Amino acid sequence: MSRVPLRKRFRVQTLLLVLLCGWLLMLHLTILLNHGLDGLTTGVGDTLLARNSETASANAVTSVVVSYRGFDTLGEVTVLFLAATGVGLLFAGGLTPSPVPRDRDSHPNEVMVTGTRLLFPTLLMLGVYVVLHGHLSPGGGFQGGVIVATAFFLRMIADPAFTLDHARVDFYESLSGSGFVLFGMLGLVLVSTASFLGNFIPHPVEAMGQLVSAGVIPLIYLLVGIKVGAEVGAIFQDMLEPDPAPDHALAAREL
Amino acid sequence: MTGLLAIAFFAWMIGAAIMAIVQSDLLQSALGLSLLSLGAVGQFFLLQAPDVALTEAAIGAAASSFVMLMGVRQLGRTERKDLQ
Amino acid sequence: MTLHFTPVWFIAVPLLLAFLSPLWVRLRLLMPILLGAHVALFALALSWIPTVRVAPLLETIVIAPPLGIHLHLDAVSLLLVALFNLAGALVASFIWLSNRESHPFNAAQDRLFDSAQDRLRGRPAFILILLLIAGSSGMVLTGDLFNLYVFLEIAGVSAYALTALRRDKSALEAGLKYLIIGSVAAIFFLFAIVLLYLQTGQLNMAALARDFAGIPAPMQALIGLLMLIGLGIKAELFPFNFWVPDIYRGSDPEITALFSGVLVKAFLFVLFHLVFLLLADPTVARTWLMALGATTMLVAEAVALRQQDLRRMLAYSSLGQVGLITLALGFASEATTAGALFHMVNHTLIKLLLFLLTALMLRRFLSVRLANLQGLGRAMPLAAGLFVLGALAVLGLPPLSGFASKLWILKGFAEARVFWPIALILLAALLEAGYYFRWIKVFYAPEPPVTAGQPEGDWAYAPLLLIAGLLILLGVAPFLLEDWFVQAAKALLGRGAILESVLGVQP
Amino acid sequence: MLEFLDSPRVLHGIYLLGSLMLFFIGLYGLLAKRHLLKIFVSIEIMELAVYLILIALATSPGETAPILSDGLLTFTGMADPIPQALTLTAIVIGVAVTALGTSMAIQYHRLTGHVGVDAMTELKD
Repeated sequence: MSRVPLRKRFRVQTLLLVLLCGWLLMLHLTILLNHGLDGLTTGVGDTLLARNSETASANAVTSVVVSYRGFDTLGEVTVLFLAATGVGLLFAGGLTPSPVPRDRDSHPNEVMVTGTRLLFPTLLMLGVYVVLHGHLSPGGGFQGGVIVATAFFLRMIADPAFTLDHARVDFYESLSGSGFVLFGMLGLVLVSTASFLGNFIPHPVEAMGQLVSAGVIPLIYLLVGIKVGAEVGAIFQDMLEPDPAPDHALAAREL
Repeated sequence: MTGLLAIAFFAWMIGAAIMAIVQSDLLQSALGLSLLSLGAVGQFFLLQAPDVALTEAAIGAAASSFVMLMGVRQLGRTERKDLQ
Repeated sequence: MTLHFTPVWFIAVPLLLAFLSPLWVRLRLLMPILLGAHVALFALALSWIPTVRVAPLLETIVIAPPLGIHLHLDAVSLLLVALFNLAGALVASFIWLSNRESHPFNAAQDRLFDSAQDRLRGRPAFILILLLIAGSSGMVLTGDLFNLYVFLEIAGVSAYALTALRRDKSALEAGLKYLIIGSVAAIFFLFAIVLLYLQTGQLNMAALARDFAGIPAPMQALIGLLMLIGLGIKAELFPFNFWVPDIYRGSDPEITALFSGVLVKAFLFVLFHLVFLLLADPTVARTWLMALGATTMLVAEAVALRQQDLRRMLAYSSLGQVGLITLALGFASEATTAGALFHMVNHTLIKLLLFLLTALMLRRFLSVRLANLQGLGRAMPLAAGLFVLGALAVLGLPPLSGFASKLWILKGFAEARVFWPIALILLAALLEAGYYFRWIKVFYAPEPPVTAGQPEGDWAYAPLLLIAGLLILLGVAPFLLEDWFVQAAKALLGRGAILESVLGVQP
Repeated sequence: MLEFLDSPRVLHGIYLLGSLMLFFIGLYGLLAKRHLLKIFVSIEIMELAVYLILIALATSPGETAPILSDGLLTFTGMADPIPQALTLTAIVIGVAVTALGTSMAIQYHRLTGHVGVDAMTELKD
């Protein structure tokens, strides 16, 4: 064993792994090609599609995401919220989140700054548009929220003095998150729907395709958009922020 | 036509995936991952899933690449730093 | 406008409280809210026992079951939700009380809540603990497979972040390992869900149970295998559990108590719920699951014999009990299932007790290695006494509750005239006795103790004494809950009843 | 000439083959690579492959996106919206987990200077 050079052992290991993965691939492929190809004949999806006009949302994916499977979406923003909490926890420096001035290796160049100045409002508008039209066209809270967060991220890169106020981000996050749950509970306590996340605002089918339609769906998607934007923005900011002072010394020693 | 496009996209994606795994320069690896995500965006459009395509573009290609780049910035570009 | 009490509260209330956490930070109410939420939900669960006894409670979310998501509250999920919230309340009260300066009658306590060093009392820990319990409750309650995946991730992500809470070398290492292995498990589970959806077009678990028999056999095997890998990793079954001791060693013992007491129980339940639901005849998987359980149990107990760190030893002991529960549940008879559920409750209480004691010891001795804990019996007599009590309860000595639950399991096997598990369980108990007494012997060694940390306030023992009281009560009077456990076992095994209540058809 | 490629079975076969290859490339990376970022990359590739299988096999050729727009007035002949909704959820969850993992890796690297799982022996006895 020890006679074999290290490099050679690596080769053998790699080869074995490739063979293992290839064999597993063949196994899966055989089973799936023989039994999994025919696809769906009927499923809950078709039934939901047929019933979709009940929600008066022109985008069937949105009505599934926000209404029929809205509980999943609530869980999903919770996972994002947990991840943002975890990232914040990992990067929180010292006792207070002190606004240490950022020490960049290089200053952003002129092209970048000008480009961002142009891009920032455009991206912001695009994000808001995508969020608000979630029930009419592709897109919605998640996509729009991330676009907005990306806009702020570019701004942060281009302008070192620009930071998001942690307290304010927390405020938006908390407001939109609890708003989502409260909307759900409102659906539960109102007699007309009596179901968690029920669509309690009137949503006539005739209005389908208009901006104000589909009842509670665009409102929830707006909350999701704010929440996702705040969370992803917080993650970006936390990851971009400089090392807290004590870690600096450690990192320098090891590099 | 769809079939041909699908095959082309898959060739692109598999190339990107192999690049992401095999490259020992982590920056290239992160690039491979975003190329893979772009290929997936194309596939999702082809599969009549514009919502998913948009999500993949915003989250898979943009956000996840940023996260990876931050990681590369902090962890250094070379893969075999303390592995040997 | 009416105020419904529905199973949704078990998930919606913690979510709302977690989202509103900046408000609680400002009002300095984090710990009271954390404790209060779990106590209130525990009380809510108890108040439901009479209702659920009559019929399971179905809560539809937006659209009726086969199409949408629903929550399914029957005897067994009620039992587990109550258990999880009880565990949450106990750990929360321990965290709150275990600092000397901050017992509830000290006015100076509020100052401490702002301190970031006090990590278990900060806002992140509040959110993560609250949602860990909520995610576990959601996994137990939900009747939809993809929703189960979402809750699995909620519980998982909180667990990863909680593991790394201390932010030092070992905590981060444990957190990274947990995150990687957990995500891989989640991918396999998701793959299984995808294949199930592609084959049947259903996501509701009852509808899947109805249609599962129609899937071609090789596909069934593939789906089952993927699911077993995914859930086996999460439920810490052999050979997927090599990572567990590292995680338990690296994170804070208070958090580990929750992993061992809540998270593993939720995954075990999910695994067996799916097995009993999808397979029309659970005996086809009986041999495999029992073999898995027996191997997990024996390997873990054998390895535990030579552990030098208390946390690793308890981790292996926990794995051994998980194996025992798997063995009993895998047999799928009503008597062993009831015993296994009883043992789940016991094991949660015992491991909470032992891990919280470990937390106290760690703070006092700054290390929980075998060599450093000599003379603990003199420095912390109450802690050592409670540890002995916990160890005896694990072994299953009368009059402690471990005796009652192991007896139920053994009786269940004996009635079915299957004797090899009995021999294995007794062998495992023997091994357990070996390593627990090794530690107890050290605690009462004549050498003077070397303590370096702070002595604890007496208030920290309040929740521990409560647990000890519960262990004795359940051991002396298991008949108090016997009816509930039998009902729960019936509910877990009662595939037909679930199908009928969800889909309205006779299977 | 290449019309046969567009028949449902062949198209599904192409997608299945491609996605499974991606999945096992990811699995190979997971097993073979020791660098933390490489492991996260591998996990993302595997996730992506699973999403592709779900969407590709649930959609038949000829179906349109499940959105009403000009010319389309009823929800018929459309792709199944459920897999798309599930994928949306799963993508967001996947990125959340990756972000958390990368942050942990960064912190771990700051504290220890290590970047690989091989160096993780702190917790062994």
